[in-house]
Amino acid sequence: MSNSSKRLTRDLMAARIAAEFKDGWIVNLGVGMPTRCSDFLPEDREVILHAENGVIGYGRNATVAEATPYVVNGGAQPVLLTPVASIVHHADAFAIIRRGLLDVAVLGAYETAANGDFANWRINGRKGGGIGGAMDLAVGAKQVFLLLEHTTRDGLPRLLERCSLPLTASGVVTLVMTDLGLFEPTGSSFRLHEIAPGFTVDDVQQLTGAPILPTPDLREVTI
Amino acid sequence: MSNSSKRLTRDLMAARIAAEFKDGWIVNLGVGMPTRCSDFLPEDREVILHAENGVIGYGRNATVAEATPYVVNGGAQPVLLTPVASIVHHADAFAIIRRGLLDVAVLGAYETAANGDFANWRINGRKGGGIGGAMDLAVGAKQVFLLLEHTTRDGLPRLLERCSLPLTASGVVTLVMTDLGLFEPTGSSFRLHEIAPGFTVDDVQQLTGAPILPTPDLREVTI
Amino acid sequence: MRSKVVGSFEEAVAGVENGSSILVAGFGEPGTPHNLVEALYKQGASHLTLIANGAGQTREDGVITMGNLIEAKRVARVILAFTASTHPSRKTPLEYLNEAGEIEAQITPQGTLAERIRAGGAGIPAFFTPAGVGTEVTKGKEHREFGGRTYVMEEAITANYALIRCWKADSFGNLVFRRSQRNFNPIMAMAADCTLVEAEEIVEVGTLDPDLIHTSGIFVQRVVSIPDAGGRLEIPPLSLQKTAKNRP
Amino acid sequence: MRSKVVGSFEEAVAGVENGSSILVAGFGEPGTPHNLVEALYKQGASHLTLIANGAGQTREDGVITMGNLIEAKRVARVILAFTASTHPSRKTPLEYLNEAGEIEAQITPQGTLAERIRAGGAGIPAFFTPAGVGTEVTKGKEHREFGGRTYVMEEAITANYALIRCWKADSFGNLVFRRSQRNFNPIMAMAADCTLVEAEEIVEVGTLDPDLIHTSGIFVQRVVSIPDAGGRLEIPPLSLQKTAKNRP
Repeated sequence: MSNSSKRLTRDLMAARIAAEFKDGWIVNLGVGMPTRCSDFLPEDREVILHAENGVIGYGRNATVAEATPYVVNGGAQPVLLTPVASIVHHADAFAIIRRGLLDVAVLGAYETAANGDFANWRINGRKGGGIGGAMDLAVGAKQVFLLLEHTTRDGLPRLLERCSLPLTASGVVTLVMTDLGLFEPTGSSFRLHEIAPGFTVDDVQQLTGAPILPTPDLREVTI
Repeated sequence: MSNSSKRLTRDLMAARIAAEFKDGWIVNLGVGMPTRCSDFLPEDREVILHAENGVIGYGRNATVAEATPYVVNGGAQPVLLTPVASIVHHADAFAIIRRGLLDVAVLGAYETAANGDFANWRINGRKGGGIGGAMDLAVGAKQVFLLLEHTTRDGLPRLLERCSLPLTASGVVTLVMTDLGLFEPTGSSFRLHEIAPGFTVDDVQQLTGAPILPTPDLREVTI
Repeated sequence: MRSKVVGSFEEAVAGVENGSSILVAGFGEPGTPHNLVEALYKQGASHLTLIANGAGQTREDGVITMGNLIEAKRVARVILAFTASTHPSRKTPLEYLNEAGEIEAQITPQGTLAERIRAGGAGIPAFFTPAGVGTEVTKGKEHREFGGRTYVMEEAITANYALIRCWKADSFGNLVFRRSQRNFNPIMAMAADCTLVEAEEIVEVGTLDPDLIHTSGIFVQRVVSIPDAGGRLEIPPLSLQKTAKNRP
Repeated sequence: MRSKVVGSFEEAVAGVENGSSILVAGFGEPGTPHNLVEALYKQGASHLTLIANGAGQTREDGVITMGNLIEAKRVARVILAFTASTHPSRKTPLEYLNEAGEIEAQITPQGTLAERIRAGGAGIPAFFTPAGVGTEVTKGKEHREFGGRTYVMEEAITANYALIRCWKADSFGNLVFRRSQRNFNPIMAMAADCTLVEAEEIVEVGTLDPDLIHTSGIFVQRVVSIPDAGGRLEIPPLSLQKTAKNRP
């Protein structure tokens, strides 16, 4: 790692994944890092944000001055509504998810694997956990994008050949954004599409628990 | 039958069954004769009328001057709303029914039997029929009251030991109002509580396909 | 925001292919998409499956109904709560074709029909209900006890299209229904791949209160304004003429 | 019309017995019935079953939560989408009791939770969903294929009580929710035998537009007005303080 190597910020990661949203998409942003994406929606595209609590068509995070206690996103954070907004109850919010209307769910994760599995609800050895809407989203959305740090606090890899934690869903992950780059699980490896500035493929491989395959047109992560 | 014997009018039948509604009851009125009951609700009691199309808290039938094409009952007839009215969609209207919130469903019928069975959706030999909400109402409501003419156009009895037509539901009928009186199925017979003025128990028995047991305090139908 | 508003009923039903399944909302007059049904009749698609509360009647006042589609033998299959008229004397085209074996008519309790559509729209493939247990309509279906009571398993209904009528729509497809116009409309809009809406009034996006919207625009593909409706009914409501009482 | 309005939160929760099952609405701050939860805490009933999205946290601003009920060992069982905090470092009373085997904690995907409650309110005893298939939360449950896809059977949830918070109520119990206040409230109101409501404002019967009512009064047993709320939140919204950004 060169001196200029610095892991991507959370805002950069959120902005980069938000740049993947296509015009007309209906998107759910999970608790944690993913909800940041609503501040980085591509301005040339119409993206409808859906939240588990039934808010359809919300926009960016609210400032303290703008916030009302009546409008929150799936992470219970105050957000603003867009002009197309509508509200449904919790059962209908998940009806939308299971029916397959979401183009993508962006979720946080503890771990993900080259086979498209991911785990984000329970840590080994711990009793209980937090599933939230993740299991419904993971099987309902057309695609699942993950936003997670590349390694744990102890420096262990979160991108693995096989998950070690109890799964949230199997084989559903289509894109993974970490603070080291943009990855696509291929079954046996992670294809590396974009890399954090200052890092080499070898740097990334050493911090990853599965084979990394750089694409021929590998480039630096840019927004 | 004496000279003064005359079968009860439909309005009288509806009014008599409506007099059974208790204060606070939630009531569904079926297509046909039952919807007439909304014009004869007891004034000293609060009765909430529920319709299959999701109108909760409607009142009497609308006059031509009052009618709007936006408010109809379960028989698709224009009605008025009461001040407590609310609207739900069709699935929620039947959620209310299956959940057991209705105190009574008043239904029309082709036939009913001493064992509490009734039939109101298909005539023998005919392909197809009209179930409407009857099967849901019959198993969901706490009680089922029937409103029907005592005999067919050909003079055959509609109150029988066993139904001959395909059933709508088994063993659910608690009260039967015909143009000859007010009956309660007991399992093997119909207990006759009230009789149309001018008719004798023998008159009624002759027009009935199951044993008639008059109650000791048998009286004339009055409102 | 791309508008979902199209210019005519013809345009709204363009592309409906032979063999399509179509949910048609309405209960009595309110919420019945007469204009879309008429456009579908003119459009010509056949071998249709129609899912509705009832589809038997034809009318004498010039209004085209599902009964006309059936009469013209454009319908291969129906799923309804009423497959015959309540009075045996008034036979519908559906009954004649059903007796002749020229149409497949599935009858289902109305609440089961509504819940099957709601399940379809909710990504629930099957559920259990007590309605119809012990009757011939649930014969051959799977039964099961829960809490000592017997229920029958019923499967979800989804369809290629839903024909919807609403009071107000915005150009994103958010819909508001008035009173008993609501009936099957919201659940059918959810259960179709392509939801077509005739609206009595189309308003600007942002003018409908999000709390008042009954159907989110994410369920809606095309919206068409009913000419000269402007919040009123353009078709004389038959049920109203027939049944409203002449009282002093 | 008999009014369902009672004079105090204490009166609203009167009669809740030991062993009761209680649905508690809310998602984050909006629609959370803080006042009824506090009244329940003071009321004293124990061996409760709580069904909610999450019930772990206790707060430092004096607001009583389900976490306090759990900490006081008044809860025998919970059904939740979150049984542990997202950060292992911030352990909740629920987690300690769960680890000690002193509480039964059933975790369920949030959409399955919502649908189980909706099914309970709709008289549907069980349904099939794809959520959680292939994970440990559906182990031992019945699986079945529909259309080539595997689903798991989940059973309905009903409860003795639901604790609800709304924006406006009339004295018949018709309720209107504001924005994301809606969340679990309408479905929980339908799934309980006795639905208790705290309302930011109580209005005259007949003043709420029937088309705008989100929960019909036939689902509601008791309504209590939140003093000094008058359409505003009487409790400082924690999530708002914590998360709203300070932007220019």
